[in-house]
Amino acid sequence: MHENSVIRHAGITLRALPGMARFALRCAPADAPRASQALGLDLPLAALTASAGAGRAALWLGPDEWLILAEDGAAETLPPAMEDAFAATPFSLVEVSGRQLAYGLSGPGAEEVLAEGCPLDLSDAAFGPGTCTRTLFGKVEMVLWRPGPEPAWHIEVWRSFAPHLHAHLREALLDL
Amino acid sequence: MSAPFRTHQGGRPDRARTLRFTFDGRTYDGHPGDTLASALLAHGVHLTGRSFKYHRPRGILSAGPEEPNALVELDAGPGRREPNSRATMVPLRDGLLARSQNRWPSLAWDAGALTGAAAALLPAGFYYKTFMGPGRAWEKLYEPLIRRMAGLGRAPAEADPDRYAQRYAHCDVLVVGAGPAGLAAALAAARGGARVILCDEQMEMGGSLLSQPGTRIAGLPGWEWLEVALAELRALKVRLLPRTTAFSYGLQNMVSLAELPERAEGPRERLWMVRAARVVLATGAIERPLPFSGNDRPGVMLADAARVYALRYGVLAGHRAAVLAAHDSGYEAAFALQAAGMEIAAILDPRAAPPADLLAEATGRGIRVLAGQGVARSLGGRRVTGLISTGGERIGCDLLLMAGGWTPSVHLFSQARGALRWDAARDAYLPDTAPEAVLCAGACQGSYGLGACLAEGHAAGGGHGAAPGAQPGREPSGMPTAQAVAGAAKAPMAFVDFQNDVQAKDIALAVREGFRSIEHVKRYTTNGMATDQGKTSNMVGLAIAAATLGQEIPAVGLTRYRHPVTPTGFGGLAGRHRGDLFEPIRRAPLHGWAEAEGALFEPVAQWRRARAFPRAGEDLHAAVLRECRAVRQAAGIFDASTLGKIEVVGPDAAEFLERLYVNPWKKLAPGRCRYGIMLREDGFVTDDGVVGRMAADRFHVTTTTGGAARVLHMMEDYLQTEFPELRVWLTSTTEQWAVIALQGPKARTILEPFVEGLDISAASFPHMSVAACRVMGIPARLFRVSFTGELGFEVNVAPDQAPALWRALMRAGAPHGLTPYGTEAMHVLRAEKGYIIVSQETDGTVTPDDAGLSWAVGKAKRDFVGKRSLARPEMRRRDRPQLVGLLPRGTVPQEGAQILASPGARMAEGHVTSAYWSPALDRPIALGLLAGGRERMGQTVYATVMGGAPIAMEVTDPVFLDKAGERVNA
Amino acid sequence: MLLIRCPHCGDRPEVEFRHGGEAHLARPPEPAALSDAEWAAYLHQRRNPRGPHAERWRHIHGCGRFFNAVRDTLTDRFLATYPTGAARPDGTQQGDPA
Amino acid sequence: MSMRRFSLLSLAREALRGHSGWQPQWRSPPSPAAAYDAVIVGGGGHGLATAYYLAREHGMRRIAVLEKGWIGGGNTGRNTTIIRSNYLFPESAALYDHALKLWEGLSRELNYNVMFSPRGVLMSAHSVHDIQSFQRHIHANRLAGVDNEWLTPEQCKAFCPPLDISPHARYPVLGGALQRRGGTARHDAVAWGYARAASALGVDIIQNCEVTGIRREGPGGAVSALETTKGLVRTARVGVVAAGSTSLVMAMAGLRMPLESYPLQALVSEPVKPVFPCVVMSNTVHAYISQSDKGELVIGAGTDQYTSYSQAGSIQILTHTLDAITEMFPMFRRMRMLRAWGGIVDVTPDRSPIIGLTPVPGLFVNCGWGTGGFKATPGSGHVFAATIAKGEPHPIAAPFNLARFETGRMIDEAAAAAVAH
Repeated sequence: MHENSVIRHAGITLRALPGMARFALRCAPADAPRASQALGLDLPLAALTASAGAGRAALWLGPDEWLILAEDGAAETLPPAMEDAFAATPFSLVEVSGRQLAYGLSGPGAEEVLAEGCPLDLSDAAFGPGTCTRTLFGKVEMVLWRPGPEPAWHIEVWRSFAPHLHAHLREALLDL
Repeated sequence: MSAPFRTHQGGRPDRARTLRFTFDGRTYDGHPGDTLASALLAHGVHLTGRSFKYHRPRGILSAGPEEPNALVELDAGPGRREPNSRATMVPLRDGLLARSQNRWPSLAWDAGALTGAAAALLPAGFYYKTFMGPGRAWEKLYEPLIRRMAGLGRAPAEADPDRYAQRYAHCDVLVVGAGPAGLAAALAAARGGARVILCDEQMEMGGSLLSQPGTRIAGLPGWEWLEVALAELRALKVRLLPRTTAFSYGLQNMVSLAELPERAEGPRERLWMVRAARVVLATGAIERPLPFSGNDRPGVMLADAARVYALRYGVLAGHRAAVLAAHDSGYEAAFALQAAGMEIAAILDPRAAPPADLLAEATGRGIRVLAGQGVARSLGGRRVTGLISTGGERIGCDLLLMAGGWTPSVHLFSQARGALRWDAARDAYLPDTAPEAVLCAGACQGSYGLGACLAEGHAAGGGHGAAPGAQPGREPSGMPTAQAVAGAAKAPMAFVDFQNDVQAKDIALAVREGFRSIEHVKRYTTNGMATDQGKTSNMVGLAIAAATLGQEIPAVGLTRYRHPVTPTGFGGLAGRHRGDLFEPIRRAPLHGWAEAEGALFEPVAQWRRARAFPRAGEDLHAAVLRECRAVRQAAGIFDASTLGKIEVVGPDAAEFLERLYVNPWKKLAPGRCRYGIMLREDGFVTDDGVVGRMAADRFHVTTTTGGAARVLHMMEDYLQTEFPELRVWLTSTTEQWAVIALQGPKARTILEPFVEGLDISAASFPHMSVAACRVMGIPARLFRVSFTGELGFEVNVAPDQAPALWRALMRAGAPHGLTPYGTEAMHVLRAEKGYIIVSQETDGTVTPDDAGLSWAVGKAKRDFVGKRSLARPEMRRRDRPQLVGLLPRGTVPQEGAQILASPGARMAEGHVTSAYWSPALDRPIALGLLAGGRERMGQTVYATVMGGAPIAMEVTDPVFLDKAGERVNA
Repeated sequence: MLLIRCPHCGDRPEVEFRHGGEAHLARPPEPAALSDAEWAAYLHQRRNPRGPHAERWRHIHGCGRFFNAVRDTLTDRFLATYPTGAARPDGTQQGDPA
Repeated sequence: MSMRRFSLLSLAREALRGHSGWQPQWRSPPSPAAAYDAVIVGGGGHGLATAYYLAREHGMRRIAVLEKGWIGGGNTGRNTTIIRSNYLFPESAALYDHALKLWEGLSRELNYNVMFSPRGVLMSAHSVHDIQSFQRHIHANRLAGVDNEWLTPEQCKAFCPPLDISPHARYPVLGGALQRRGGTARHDAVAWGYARAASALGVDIIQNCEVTGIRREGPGGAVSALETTKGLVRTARVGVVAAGSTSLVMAMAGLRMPLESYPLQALVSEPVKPVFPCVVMSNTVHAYISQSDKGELVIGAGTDQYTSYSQAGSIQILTHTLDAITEMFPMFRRMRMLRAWGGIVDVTPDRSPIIGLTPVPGLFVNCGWGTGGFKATPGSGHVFAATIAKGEPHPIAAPFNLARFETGRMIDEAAAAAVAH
């Protein structure tokens, strides 16, 4: 079901995003700059912010936790690069490419669909471009990321919860 | 032909369009903008229901949500039957089908009315004083009878096909109530740039303006100003929510609204959960009835309601009205009704000296005023025909209106834990201080004039822009309710709570019987506990209780307001969470294949796991026997993906695991695994699983399927709050790895050709090893572990790759007899080896030693979670239940059967935790927990049987098969 | 539904959090040294006050971090939230003006 | 004070004179006497029952019940009135079945119709784990002489027609454990019935009288008096039955308890004609439901996740409860919630009550009933009265001692229903 299902209604599109390489990076905040070197973009240190560039993104999920999204090939290249960057400094890099899937929700008013299950204030003032967080949609945990100023949302969800989340988003969208 | 009681013109309903509806089988017509109540009144229909206890005939009392009487059943087709709908709040729609409730055989002729005749025998609380026997008479005879008489509508009987939605919302200002005060507040706030939500329970915004066409605001006629205001609000992007009731005020301004959307076909209800920085309550006030004999007859209404039906709906509720005006608003209603074409028989004003200006206007209008007189009793049967005044005068009328004063709606304010203060001048409780950011405006804080409402709303909304002005109204006055209820406690059939048939004398009886707290009075009489929740009965009841107690009203106090403000649909509160969306159904990556194979599934926590793969003609038992034999004799393939997995990474990973698990870890070499056991701090087993050391600073920890989230949470708890100094991090990898288990003597033969970069021979890849490698070209982590006692491997690969690998292994394994097996076979195979399953062999009261797992406990370890508790006296008792094997003679005992020392014993000495037919031993086997079990090997004990003779069982070692472990080390 | 101020993420609705029971019950470094009574007190006895109560929360569906809070258990008003391991802020003791 | 007997006859006689002859059902002295032989702190069902049995079975005369608010205003008036005794461990089964036997004769004993209605309590199983757990309960219950039987899904549907047993439900009903002797009762009537009977035996019931201090001037720090908002009360024997407030009262005697107080919410629907004949409890789906004699569906929710003494409700508890109810009973989606409220329940680490002595001589405690206290009311009062009167635990109460948390002899009823493997 997940391949390339696309749903459009009331000017809003819900679609499954293609596969990508994902890593859970955990390390002391002080050591985070080391990762930026291997990653090729600055690891965000400010809470709830994401940085993106060159087809990659790093999402701050906690004071010592980041979700790295990268092109497929990174699954092989990034771990060794990180090993070198951190050298003797302790850190934890765990590939989670298969753990979760991603959906895109875009179009004016898309946050109204998210408001069906997400308890956060998703207005520009409260959830501006570059904001990301782990939160809930109904009974399912998700990572929500708003890359840019346009009303477009990137949603990460663990694989086995994806059908439920998608069905819930879909029903909310069609009833907008 | 327009309805007989419709005024020639005027009112909000769109007279150009006609809607047809049926009530109790008769068809009527109405217009868009009507409610079911207004449309019925347009046809002179007052009798709409029967009361709860005495089944007295009841008519429409009000024009709003406070309606206690006109509760009808709506039927919109299969699964769409709805009981107890307030006709006053049901927007008329074409084809609407409504029926009266709580009457047999018909509304006009209800057998239930016989209880009315015995009313003298049935005061408040009569059911506590009788029905106490003989024998089980209560539940066999009296209770069924009472249950049939009680209840109002019929519960829906079929599953509801409609959809329900929910929405979180955030705003700067939430305004509750879109009357003049609320509209002014929303305008002021929105003009100030605030994000505003405005909701109102009526189908149209405007509140009291809808029944005041003649007023002028900011130089415009009332209704015109209303249109202009709503247009400006839309332009300022205010979210307007008509047909939406604010029913619950939670902490920190989390206010819940129930919306009944104008339905083309979307959801029937939507629950809004609004977090507002500030809340403005503009919820208006509700008129009070007055207690006199027969004040419940159809045709007796609240005075303002009749005025609203005339001016808002263009419907005269009768031809000739008498008005009992203890409050000035009664006069205003009379004057308005007369202007609309209704004859006013008289105004009875219990005040000795009514206000001079009102007397003058009444006289000017040719309306008789009987000052200093009330109503002794009403006349008529299923419709009022007249009254006898307290002065003894008979007055004929077909409409008797009560104006007992006003109760500001402070329900939401008190839910916000706002304090209320008694205002003697207003004869009402008004909002005082509140811990939340909430302001009140208009009638809900005792300001009834239009000018005051607009001004207070404007201020509460922040005062931005010009305040809409209106000419100030006269200052209303009325007889305090405490005085107006005097003598009511002696009058028969003088009702306080119309729906629950609570009479004034019932309240006096309650106080006399020692129920002196107002909360006791409410519970003993059920006053205020009907579907209208005391909106018209609380204050009158309180006044009578206070009078009987000889106290002032404020000294007696109010009962506590409970949510919801008005009854709220289960469907909206449940929202989307129904059917598959009730809760996530989690499916592992190989679920599709198993489903295609016709597997039987069982729910395990939120997962679905394949329980068995029955072939044609096989039942579960037959399939399990075949699957077990295949694993023992050839090889089985099993999906273990749902097991929890946690990557523990960091220089202190081993130290951290040493503290969390009973086992030692520091000396475990990379490439080796160990079966780990985790306790709670109270010493009891809470989870277990194989832990593989991938590297010096990296462990692949597995947990039970049900325990995955719990174990990760417990680890984060200890790591963050007790051992912050440890440099180690945790990452859930439960769904990063699909797990294909290959178990059986042919397992290596089948797997070896697929493995690259690793020698998995017995010598170089012994039992309890782990290594990274490639399988069929796929990066994998290969474990040599066994939960069956056979030579076993678990291949961990990325979920997307698992189906292809599984099918390849199936093809390669076919010649060797490779057979897929499910959780049921897994249970049997592991039981044959005496391996425990946490939450089946353990139940939160079992220690490692009880489960025969002391060998796993690191003896040299100074401490681990739960260790101190294991030293407590209770944990060292010799007669603690211990894991044993059991060989039942004859049939397989039930899991959960109690174990007895002798067939006739009454005290259990343990219970059977697992029981199966063992294909390997070709006999029933069981595991159980038995007091001092390890010292009772060879004894015969007995398993209880439901309704049968206990089954004899011999106590044995829990390992039934290959005790030396040759097969697993092959 | 409470609004809880996570030290890292700011104000978030209660559904994202998991309550962690009474705070400042540090696990004894040497459990073996405690008597059964002392160990039972650590495991099971709780102040359970009506008024300011120091408790643990975890922003489990958020940043994942544990933190402490002082909440008045009669009004459910939060007086303070502060990182795990930090001392209870003054002015939030039992009996202090809430 | 002689107790005017309640009966159809007395009702009829009073009907002739407009019910003017009824006397207060219990005496409410405005303030407590200076001293009593025993004082019960807490005027809920358990407290009033304790006082009644102290007077009736142990011949004590000078007894007082001190209630800080109005009697029956706490959890007694806020629960979902479910009564059953099919608990797992023999100690629990003995305690709750002792109560159930007392329920069966209570209306006649108190001459007050408490409307005990043994309509059957059906616990629904939704997984293999549930089946194992319930069957273990049934085997253990039968051994302890407690009725409990296994039903197939079809038998469950026959016993409770509104139940949805379709195999396509998110959590299909795989069967159920039925205790026919279980059922419901009218909670207010239990408090008032015991109050009336105790008052008739001379017990002083003092409302709006809150205990603010416990004096321990007796030998060995024994209890000697209670400070209250209505003056000092001398006594050497105090029984604390204060439910959610127990920790606060025991702290006055310098004791810290293994208790945490949580809000527990419940709700009722609008009243409808009879449609729900029994009680259904589903631990997996978190749905607890029956129908009152007035026709309201009475629905229990779970506790809040944080400790609190505020009885404010929270919307997400209600939405979670009602999505479970409408999942198991889809036809109720068009019913409406009429009233929702909360009580404060005191929960112990092993979810079993504490009945017995405390380290303070003369101070006895009966608490920790958590979410399931109403069903035990008569039994709890009966064994606690014996414990107070004799100064040593009644045999049925003995296992539920305070010391068990030190020895580790827990009676963990909740653990047995732990989550699936």
